[in-house]
Amino acid sequence: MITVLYFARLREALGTGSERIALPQNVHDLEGLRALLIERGGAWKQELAPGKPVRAAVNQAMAQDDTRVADGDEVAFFPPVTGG
Amino acid sequence: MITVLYFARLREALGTGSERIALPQNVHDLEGLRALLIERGGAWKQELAPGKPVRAAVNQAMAQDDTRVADGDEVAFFPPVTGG
Amino acid sequence: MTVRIQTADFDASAEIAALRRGNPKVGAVASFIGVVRDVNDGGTVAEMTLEHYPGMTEKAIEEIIDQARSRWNVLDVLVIHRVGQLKPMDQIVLVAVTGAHRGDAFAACEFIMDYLKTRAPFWKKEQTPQGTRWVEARVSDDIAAERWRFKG
Amino acid sequence: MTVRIQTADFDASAEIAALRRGNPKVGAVASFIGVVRDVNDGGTVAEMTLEHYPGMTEKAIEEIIDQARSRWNVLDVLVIHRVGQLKPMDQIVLVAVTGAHRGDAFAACEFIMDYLKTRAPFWKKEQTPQGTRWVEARVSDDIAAERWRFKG
Repeated sequence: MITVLYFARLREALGTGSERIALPQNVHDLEGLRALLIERGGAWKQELAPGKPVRAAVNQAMAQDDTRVADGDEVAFFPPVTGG
Repeated sequence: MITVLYFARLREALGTGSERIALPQNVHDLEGLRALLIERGGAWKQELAPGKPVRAAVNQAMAQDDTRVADGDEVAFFPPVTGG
Repeated sequence: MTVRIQTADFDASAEIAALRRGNPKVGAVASFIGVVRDVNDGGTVAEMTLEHYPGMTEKAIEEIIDQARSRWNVLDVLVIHRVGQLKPMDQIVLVAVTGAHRGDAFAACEFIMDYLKTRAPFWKKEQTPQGTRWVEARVSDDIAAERWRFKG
Repeated sequence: MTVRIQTADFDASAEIAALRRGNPKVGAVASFIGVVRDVNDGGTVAEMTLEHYPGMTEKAIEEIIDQARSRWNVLDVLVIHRVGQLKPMDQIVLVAVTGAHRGDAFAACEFIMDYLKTRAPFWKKEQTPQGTRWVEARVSDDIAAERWRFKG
Protein backbone atom coordinates (compact mmCIF):
# COMPACT_ATOMS: atom_id res chain seq x y z
CA MET A 1 0.00 0.00 0.00
CA ILE A 2 1.04 3.57 -0.64
CA THR A 3 -0.48 6.82 0.62
CA VAL A 4 -1.44 9.36 -2.04
CA LEU A 5 -2.12 12.98 -1.11
CA TYR A 6 -3.76 15.71 -3.18
CA PHE A 7 -3.44 19.44 -2.51
CA ALA A 8 -5.07 22.74 -3.41
CA ARG A 9 -6.99 22.89 -6.72
CA LEU A 10 -6.33 19.19 -7.32
CA ARG A 11 -7.75 18.20 -3.93
CA GLU A 12 -10.92 20.16 -4.66
CA ALA A 13 -11.32 18.91 -8.25
CA LEU A 14 -10.77 15.27 -7.24
CA GLY A 15 -12.91 15.56 -4.13
CA THR A 16 -10.34 13.91 -1.87
CA GLY A 17 -7.24 14.93 0.08
CA SER A 18 -5.74 11.47 0.56
CA GLU A 19 -6.25 7.80 -0.13
CA ARG A 20 -4.50 4.47 0.31
CA ILE A 21 -3.75 2.54 -2.86
CA ALA A 22 -2.48 -1.01 -3.35
CA LEU A 23 0.26 -0.71 -5.96
CA PRO A 24 -0.32 -3.06 -8.93
CA GLN A 25 2.69 -5.23 -9.84
CA ASN A 26 3.32 -3.27 -13.05
CA VAL A 27 3.52 0.19 -11.41
CA HIS A 28 7.07 1.12 -10.39
CA ASP A 29 7.31 4.86 -10.87
CA LEU A 30 5.39 8.13 -10.73
CA GLU A 31 4.49 7.97 -14.41
CA GLY A 32 2.93 4.54 -13.88
CA LEU A 33 0.98 5.71 -10.86
CA ARG A 34 -0.33 8.76 -12.70
CA ALA A 35 -1.45 6.55 -15.62
CA LEU A 36 -3.24 4.30 -13.13
CA LEU A 37 -5.15 7.25 -11.70
CA ILE A 38 -6.00 8.61 -15.17
CA GLU A 39 -7.65 5.25 -15.98
CA ARG A 40 -10.33 6.13 -13.43
CA GLY A 41 -11.69 8.61 -15.97
CA GLY A 42 -13.80 11.70 -15.13
CA ALA A 43 -12.05 14.33 -13.01
CA TRP A 44 -9.00 12.04 -12.64
CA LYS A 45 -8.51 11.82 -16.39
CA GLN A 46 -9.10 15.54 -16.81
CA GLU A 47 -6.91 16.85 -13.96
CA LEU A 48 -3.96 14.47 -14.33
CA ALA A 49 -3.87 14.31 -18.16
CA PRO A 50 -0.40 14.63 -19.70
CA GLY A 51 0.41 18.28 -20.31
CA LYS A 52 -1.59 19.47 -17.28
CA PRO A 53 0.56 21.50 -14.87
CA VAL A 54 0.74 18.86 -12.15
CA ARG A 55 3.70 18.51 -9.79
CA ALA A 56 4.45 15.55 -7.58
CA ALA A 57 6.50 14.55 -4.55
CA VAL A 58 7.58 11.13 -3.34
CA ASN A 59 8.26 10.88 0.38
CA GLN A 60 8.05 14.67 0.65
CA ALA A 61 10.73 15.41 -1.97
CA MET A 62 9.98 16.90 -5.40
CA ALA A 63 9.85 14.07 -7.93
CA GLN A 64 9.89 13.42 -11.69
CA ASP A 65 8.02 10.99 -13.96
CA ASP A 66 10.74 8.39 -13.52
CA THR A 67 11.00 8.66 -9.72
CA ARG A 68 10.53 5.17 -8.22
CA VAL A 69 7.40 4.47 -6.20
CA ALA A 70 7.29 1.46 -3.87
CA ASP A 71 5.17 0.00 -1.12
CA GLY A 72 5.05 2.21 1.95
CA ASP A 73 5.78 5.44 0.07
CA GLU A 74 3.95 8.73 0.51
CA VAL A 75 3.17 10.25 -2.87
CA ALA A 76 1.61 13.69 -3.39
CA PHE A 77 0.13 15.38 -6.46
CA PHE A 78 -0.42 19.13 -6.55
CA PRO A 79 -0.46 22.22 -8.80
CA PRO A 80 2.66 24.38 -9.24
CA VAL A 81 3.33 26.09 -5.91
CA THR A 82 2.30 29.70 -5.23
CA GLY A 83 3.57 30.59 -1.76
CA GLY A 84 5.84 33.41 -0.62
CA MET B 1 34.87 84.49 1.36
CA ILE B 2 34.24 80.79 1.28
CA THR B 3 33.66 78.31 4.12
CA VAL B 4 35.97 75.30 4.21
CA LEU B 5 35.10 72.26 6.34
CA TYR B 6 37.29 69.32 7.33
CA PHE B 7 36.02 65.97 8.56
CA ALA B 8 37.22 62.83 10.34
CA ARG B 9 40.94 62.01 10.12
CA LEU B 10 41.56 65.21 8.15
CA ARG B 11 39.88 67.38 10.80
CA GLU B 12 42.05 65.82 13.49
CA ALA B 13 45.30 65.99 11.49
CA LEU B 14 44.74 69.63 10.52
CA GLY B 15 43.51 70.60 13.99
CA THR B 16 40.44 72.42 12.67
CA GLY B 17 36.92 71.57 11.59
CA SER B 18 36.17 74.74 9.64
CA GLU B 19 37.54 78.07 8.57
CA ARG B 20 36.66 81.07 6.42
CA ILE B 21 38.99 81.84 3.52
CA ALA B 22 39.14 84.83 1.20
CA LEU B 23 39.53 83.36 -2.29
CA PRO B 24 42.55 84.78 -4.14
CA GLN B 25 41.80 86.07 -7.65
CA ASN B 26 43.67 83.18 -9.28
CA VAL B 27 41.74 80.39 -7.52
CA HIS B 28 38.69 79.23 -9.48
CA ASP B 29 38.35 75.54 -8.80
CA LEU B 30 38.89 72.80 -6.25
CA GLU B 31 42.36 71.99 -7.56
CA GLY B 32 43.40 75.63 -7.08
CA LEU B 33 41.99 75.72 -3.56
CA ARG B 34 43.76 72.53 -2.59
CA ALA B 35 47.06 73.90 -3.95
CA LEU B 36 46.53 77.07 -1.88
CA LEU B 37 46.09 74.99 1.28
CA ILE B 38 49.13 72.81 0.51
CA GLU B 39 51.24 75.99 0.35
CA ARG B 40 50.70 76.35 4.09
CA GLY B 41 53.14 73.46 4.54
CA GLY B 42 53.28 71.12 7.56
CA ALA B 43 50.18 68.99 8.12
CA TRP B 44 48.41 70.79 5.26
CA LYS B 45 51.09 69.84 2.79
CA GLN B 46 51.22 66.30 4.11
CA GLU B 47 47.49 65.57 4.32
CA LEU B 48 46.37 67.24 1.10
CA ALA B 49 49.35 66.22 -1.09
CA PRO B 50 48.46 64.92 -4.55
CA GLY B 51 47.91 61.18 -4.41
CA LYS B 52 46.55 61.26 -0.86
CA PRO B 53 43.06 59.73 -0.65
CA VAL B 54 41.21 63.01 -0.10
CA ARG B 55 37.63 63.56 -1.27
CA ALA B 56 35.90 66.91 -1.56
CA ALA B 57 32.44 68.42 -1.84
CA VAL B 58 31.34 71.84 -3.06
CA ASN B 59 28.03 73.08 -1.66
CA GLN B 60 27.39 69.61 -0.22
CA ALA B 61 27.74 67.74 -3.50
CA MET B 62 30.65 65.42 -4.31
CA ALA B 63 33.17 67.37 -6.43
CA GLN B 64 36.17 66.83 -8.71
CA ASP B 65 39.44 68.73 -9.19
CA ASP B 66 37.87 70.91 -11.88
CA THR B 67 34.68 71.74 -9.93
CA ARG B 68 34.29 75.52 -9.81
CA VAL B 69 34.69 77.29 -6.47
CA ALA B 70 33.35 80.82 -6.04
CA ASP B 71 32.66 83.36 -3.31
CA GLY B 72 29.98 82.18 -0.89
CA ASP B 73 30.57 78.47 -1.52
CA GLU B 74 30.83 75.80 1.16
CA VAL B 75 33.74 73.49 0.41
CA ALA B 76 34.59 70.35 2.37
CA PHE B 77 37.61 68.06 2.40
CA PHE B 78 37.46 64.56 3.91
CA PRO B 79 38.78 61.00 3.66
CA PRO B 80 36.95 58.35 1.62
CA VAL B 81 33.67 57.63 3.40
CA THR B 82 33.20 54.61 5.68
CA GLY B 83 29.57 54.62 6.81
CA GLY B 84 26.90 51.97 6.51
CA MET C 1 18.72 27.69 10.94
CA THR C 2 15.09 28.16 11.91
CA VAL C 3 12.02 27.32 9.81
CA ARG C 4 8.54 28.00 11.15
CA ILE C 5 5.16 27.48 9.52
CA GLN C 6 2.50 29.26 11.54
CA THR C 7 -0.89 30.92 11.38
CA ALA C 8 0.18 33.74 13.73
CA ASP C 9 1.69 37.02 12.57
CA PHE C 10 5.36 37.76 13.29
CA ASP C 11 7.44 40.73 14.46
CA ALA C 12 10.47 41.18 12.20
CA SER C 13 12.52 43.15 14.75
CA ALA C 14 12.05 40.56 17.47
CA GLU C 15 12.81 37.71 15.07
CA ILE C 16 15.96 39.41 13.75
CA ALA C 17 17.11 40.24 17.28
CA ALA C 18 16.70 36.56 18.24
CA LEU C 19 18.51 35.44 15.09
CA ARG C 20 21.61 37.50 15.82
CA ARG C 21 21.50 37.28 19.64
CA GLY C 22 24.91 36.72 21.15
CA ASN C 23 26.78 36.69 17.85
CA PRO C 24 29.05 39.76 17.53
CA LYS C 25 30.34 38.42 14.17
CA VAL C 26 27.11 39.56 12.49
CA GLY C 27 27.72 42.71 10.44
CA ALA C 28 24.81 42.42 8.01
CA VAL C 29 21.17 41.35 8.14
CA ALA C 30 19.33 41.11 4.84
CA SER C 31 15.64 40.42 5.14
CA PHE C 32 12.53 40.17 3.07
CA ILE C 33 8.86 40.43 4.03
CA GLY C 34 6.15 39.32 1.63
CA VAL C 35 2.81 41.07 2.02
CA VAL C 36 -0.73 40.34 0.74
CA ARG C 37 -1.68 42.88 -1.93
CA ASP C 38 -5.27 43.99 -2.51
CA VAL C 39 -4.98 43.38 -6.24
CA ASN C 40 -3.61 40.35 -8.10
CA ASP C 41 -3.81 39.60 -11.84
CA GLY C 42 -6.21 42.51 -12.18
CA GLY C 43 -8.75 41.28 -9.62
CA THR C 44 -9.55 42.72 -6.20
CA VAL C 45 -8.54 40.45 -3.35
CA ALA C 46 -10.68 40.55 -0.20
CA GLU C 47 -9.02 37.65 1.58
CA MET C 48 -6.83 34.65 0.85
CA THR C 49 -6.21 31.20 2.23
CA LEU C 50 -2.76 29.65 2.27
CA GLU C 51 -2.65 25.86 2.14
CA HIS C 52 0.55 23.85 2.57
CA TYR C 53 1.89 20.30 2.70
CA PRO C 54 2.83 19.77 6.36
CA GLY C 55 6.15 18.00 6.75
CA MET C 56 7.31 18.48 3.18
CA THR C 57 7.12 22.27 3.52
CA GLU C 58 9.68 22.34 6.33
CA LYS C 59 11.97 19.88 4.51
CA ALA C 60 11.79 21.81 1.25
CA ILE C 61 12.67 25.10 2.94
CA GLU C 62 15.50 23.53 4.95
CA GLU C 63 16.93 22.15 1.73
CA ILE C 64 16.74 25.58 0.08
CA ILE C 65 18.55 27.08 3.08
CA ASP C 66 21.23 24.36 2.89
CA GLN C 67 21.79 25.22 -0.76
CA ALA C 68 22.12 28.91 0.10
CA ARG C 69 24.62 28.13 2.86
CA SER C 70 26.71 26.06 0.49
CA ARG C 71 26.88 28.94 -1.99
CA TRP C 72 27.33 31.97 0.25
CA ASN C 73 29.12 32.75 3.46
CA VAL C 74 26.26 33.35 5.85
CA LEU C 75 25.96 32.97 9.61
CA ASP C 76 22.31 32.06 10.15
CA VAL C 77 18.97 31.97 8.34
CA LEU C 78 15.38 32.31 9.52
CA VAL C 79 12.29 31.59 7.44
CA ILE C 80 8.76 32.10 8.78
CA HIS C 81 5.84 31.39 6.47
CA ARG C 82 2.23 31.89 7.48
CA VAL C 83 -0.66 29.63 6.46
CA GLY C 84 -4.42 29.90 6.88
CA GLN C 85 -6.59 32.99 6.36
CA LEU C 86 -4.86 36.24 5.40
CA LYS C 87 -6.12 39.68 4.38
CA PRO C 88 -4.58 42.43 2.24
CA MET C 89 -1.65 44.13 4.02
CA ASP C 90 -1.04 41.04 6.19
CA GLN C 91 2.52 39.74 6.31
CA ILE C 92 2.94 36.33 4.61
CA VAL C 93 6.61 35.44 4.80
CA LEU C 94 9.83 36.57 6.47
CA VAL C 95 13.28 35.54 5.27
CA ALA C 96 16.19 36.91 7.31
CA VAL C 97 19.87 36.13 6.68
CA THR C 98 22.76 37.17 8.89
CA GLY C 99 26.34 37.36 7.70
CA ALA C 100 29.64 39.09 8.32
CA HIS C 101 29.25 41.07 5.10
CA ARG C 102 26.28 42.36 3.15
CA GLY C 103 26.91 40.91 -0.31
CA ASP C 104 26.52 37.30 0.85
CA ALA C 105 23.53 38.15 3.05
CA PHE C 106 21.68 39.90 0.20
CA ALA C 107 22.36 37.14 -2.32
CA ALA C 108 21.36 34.32 0.03
CA CYS C 109 18.16 36.12 1.07
CA GLU C 110 17.03 36.72 -2.51
CA PHE C 111 18.01 33.18 -3.55
CA ILE C 112 15.95 31.68 -0.72
CA MET C 113 12.90 33.76 -1.65
CA ASP C 114 13.18 32.87 -5.34
CA TYR C 115 13.53 29.16 -4.60
CA LEU C 116 10.80 29.20 -1.98
CA LYS C 117 8.44 30.68 -4.58
CA THR C 118 8.95 27.72 -6.93
CA ARG C 119 9.85 24.80 -4.62
CA ALA C 120 8.10 25.12 -1.27
CA PRO C 121 4.63 23.48 -1.27
CA PHE C 122 2.28 26.38 -0.54
CA TRP C 123 -0.84 27.29 -2.51
CA LYS C 124 -2.83 30.50 -2.41
CA LYS C 125 -6.56 30.71 -2.89
CA GLU C 126 -8.00 34.18 -3.28
CA GLN C 127 -11.47 35.38 -2.35
CA THR C 128 -12.56 38.10 -4.78
CA PRO C 129 -15.93 39.75 -5.50
CA GLN C 130 -16.21 37.30 -8.43
CA GLY C 131 -15.71 34.28 -6.15
CA THR C 132 -12.74 32.21 -5.05
CA ARG C 133 -9.85 31.22 -7.32
CA TRP C 134 -6.59 29.36 -6.93
CA VAL C 135 -3.66 31.63 -7.76
CA GLU C 136 -1.79 30.56 -10.90
CA ALA C 137 1.96 30.05 -10.71
CA ARG C 138 3.89 32.82 -12.43
CA VAL C 139 6.35 32.23 -15.23
CA SER C 140 8.32 35.19 -13.81
CA ASP C 141 8.91 33.17 -10.62
CA ASP C 142 10.36 30.26 -12.61
CA ILE C 143 12.64 32.69 -14.42
CA ALA C 144 13.71 34.31 -11.14
CA ALA C 145 14.67 30.92 -9.68
CA GLU C 146 16.30 29.69 -12.88
CA ARG C 147 18.75 32.60 -13.15
CA TRP C 148 20.56 31.47 -9.96
CA ARG C 149 21.87 28.44 -11.86
CA PHE C 150 24.11 30.76 -13.80
CA LYS C 151 25.27 33.27 -11.27
CA GLY C 152 27.25 33.38 -8.14
CA MET D 1 10.99 58.79 0.89
CA THR D 2 12.32 59.23 4.42
CA VAL D 3 15.94 59.86 5.44
CA ARG D 4 16.85 60.16 9.09
CA ILE D 5 20.23 60.68 10.73
CA GLN D 6 19.96 60.02 14.45
CA THR D 7 21.87 58.92 17.54
CA ALA D 8 18.94 56.81 18.81
CA ASP D 9 18.46 53.16 17.97
CA PHE D 10 15.60 52.11 15.69
CA ASP D 11 12.97 49.36 15.58
CA ALA D 12 12.86 47.77 12.13
CA SER D 13 9.31 46.38 12.48
CA ALA D 14 7.85 49.70 13.54
CA GLU D 15 9.73 51.54 10.79
CA ILE D 16 8.64 49.07 8.11
CA ALA D 17 5.04 49.18 9.35
CA ALA D 18 5.10 52.99 9.09
CA LEU D 19 6.66 52.82 5.62
CA ARG D 20 3.91 50.62 4.19
CA ARG D 21 1.02 52.00 6.27
CA GLY D 22 -2.13 52.47 4.25
CA ASN D 23 -0.66 51.19 1.00
CA PRO D 24 -2.23 47.87 -0.04
CA LYS D 25 -0.16 47.92 -3.27
CA VAL D 26 2.93 46.83 -1.28
CA GLY D 27 3.67 43.16 -1.90
CA ALA D 28 7.37 43.15 -1.02
CA VAL D 29 9.61 44.74 1.58
CA ALA D 30 13.36 44.26 1.18
CA SER D 31 15.45 45.57 4.02
CA PHE D 32 18.98 45.67 5.30
CA ILE D 33 20.36 46.28 8.77
CA GLY D 34 24.04 47.03 9.25
CA VAL D 35 25.48 46.00 12.62
CA VAL D 36 28.71 46.85 14.49
CA ARG D 37 30.98 43.79 14.57
CA ASP D 38 33.40 43.14 17.40
CA VAL D 39 36.27 42.55 14.99
CA ASN D 40 37.36 44.64 11.99
CA ASP D 41 40.53 44.27 9.93
CA GLY D 42 41.78 41.78 12.50
CA GLY D 43 41.48 44.10 15.52
CA THR D 44 39.05 43.89 18.40
CA VAL D 45 36.57 46.73 18.47
CA ALA D 46 35.35 47.92 21.88
CA GLU D 47 33.41 50.92 20.66
CA MET D 48 33.11 53.17 17.63
CA THR D 49 32.19 56.74 16.84
CA LEU D 50 30.33 57.67 13.68
CA GLU D 51 30.94 61.19 12.39
CA HIS D 52 28.99 62.71 9.50
CA TYR D 53 28.64 65.88 7.45
CA PRO D 54 25.27 67.33 8.53
CA GLY D 55 23.25 68.60 5.61
CA MET D 56 25.29 66.92 2.92
CA THR D 57 24.56 63.46 4.36
CA GLU D 58 20.81 63.83 3.89
CA LYS D 59 21.24 65.27 0.39
CA ALA D 60 23.64 62.51 -0.66
CA ILE D 61 21.29 59.78 0.56
CA GLU D 62 18.26 61.42 -1.06
CA GLU D 63 20.15 61.54 -4.34
CA ILE D 64 21.03 57.84 -4.05
CA ILE D 65 17.35 57.05 -3.41
CA ASP D 66 16.32 59.14 -6.43
CA GLN D 67 18.73 57.14 -8.58
CA ALA D 68 17.30 53.88 -7.26
CA ARG D 69 13.74 55.05 -7.97
CA SER D 70 14.67 55.98 -11.53
CA ARG D 71 16.09 52.49 -12.10
CA TRP D 72 13.59 50.24 -10.34
CA ASN D 73 9.87 50.21 -9.80
CA VAL D 74 9.62 50.80 -6.06
CA LEU D 75 6.88 52.34 -3.93
CA ASP D 76 8.79 53.91 -1.04
CA VAL D 77 12.22 53.97 0.59
CA LEU D 78 13.39 54.56 4.15
CA VAL D 79 16.99 55.09 5.24
CA ILE D 80 17.96 55.54 8.90
CA HIS D 81 21.65 55.98 9.73
CA ARG D 82 22.92 56.35 13.26
CA VAL D 83 25.79 58.62 14.31
CA GLY D 84 27.69 59.07 17.57
CA GLN D 85 28.90 56.35 19.92
CA LEU D 86 28.12 52.74 19.03
CA LYS D 87 29.16 49.39 20.50
CA PRO D 88 29.50 45.91 18.98
CA MET D 89 26.08 44.40 18.14
CA ASP D 90 24.49 47.87 17.89
CA GLN D 91 22.46 48.58 14.77
CA ILE D 92 24.06 51.21 12.49
CA VAL D 93 21.88 51.55 9.44
CA LEU D 94 18.46 50.49 8.15
CA VAL D 95 17.50 50.56 4.49
CA ALA D 96 13.95 49.44 3.71
CA VAL D 97 12.37 49.42 0.26
CA THR D 98 8.72 48.64 -0.52
CA GLY D 99 7.49 47.57 -3.93
CA ALA D 100 4.77 45.64 -5.66
CA HIS D 101 7.24 42.84 -6.50
CA ARG D 102 10.34 41.49 -4.83
CA GLY D 103 12.91 41.74 -7.62
CA ASP D 104 12.78 45.52 -7.78
CA ALA D 105 12.72 45.86 -3.98
CA PHE D 106 15.79 43.64 -3.53
CA ALA D 107 17.79 45.37 -6.26
CA ALA D 108 16.97 48.88 -5.07
CA CYS D 109 17.80 47.99 -1.44
CA GLU D 110 21.21 46.54 -2.30
CA PHE D 111 21.98 49.39 -4.71
CA ILE D 112 21.19 51.98 -2.02
CA MET D 113 23.46 50.22 0.52
CA ASP D 114 26.31 49.90 -1.97
CA TYR D 115 26.10 53.56 -2.98
CA LEU D 116 25.65 54.73 0.61
CA LYS D 117 28.89 52.92 1.48
CA THR D 118 30.89 54.94 -1.06
CA ARG D 119 28.97 58.23 -1.41
CA ALA D 120 27.33 59.21 1.87
CA PRO D 121 29.64 61.28 4.10
CA PHE D 122 30.03 59.13 7.22
CA TRP D 123 33.30 58.18 8.89
CA LYS D 124 33.91 55.49 11.48
CA LYS D 125 36.49 55.73 14.22
CA GLU D 126 37.14 52.56 16.19
CA GLN D 127 38.30 52.24 19.77
CA THR D 128 40.46 49.13 20.13
CA PRO D 129 42.79 47.89 22.91
CA GLN D 130 45.62 49.36 20.79
CA GLY D 131 43.99 52.81 20.73
CA THR D 132 41.68 54.63 18.35
CA ARG D 133 41.87 54.43 14.59
CA TRP D 134 39.89 55.78 11.66
CA VAL D 135 38.46 52.97 9.58
CA GLU D 136 39.98 52.76 6.10
CA ALA D 137 37.68 52.71 3.09
CA ARG D 138 37.46 49.27 1.47
CA VAL D 139 38.27 48.60 -2.15
CA SER D 140 35.53 45.93 -2.04
CA ASP D 141 32.98 48.70 -1.38
CA ASP D 142 34.12 50.61 -4.46
CA ILE D 143 33.80 47.43 -6.50
CA ALA D 144 30.34 46.73 -5.09
CA ALA D 145 29.14 50.20 -6.08
CA GLU D 146 30.86 50.15 -9.46
CA ARG D 147 29.18 46.96 -10.67
CA TRP D 148 25.77 48.70 -10.69
CA ARG D 149 26.93 50.77 -13.66
CA PHE D 150 26.80 47.65 -15.77
CA LYS D 151 23.71 45.85 -14.57
CA GLY D 152 20.01 46.37 -14.47
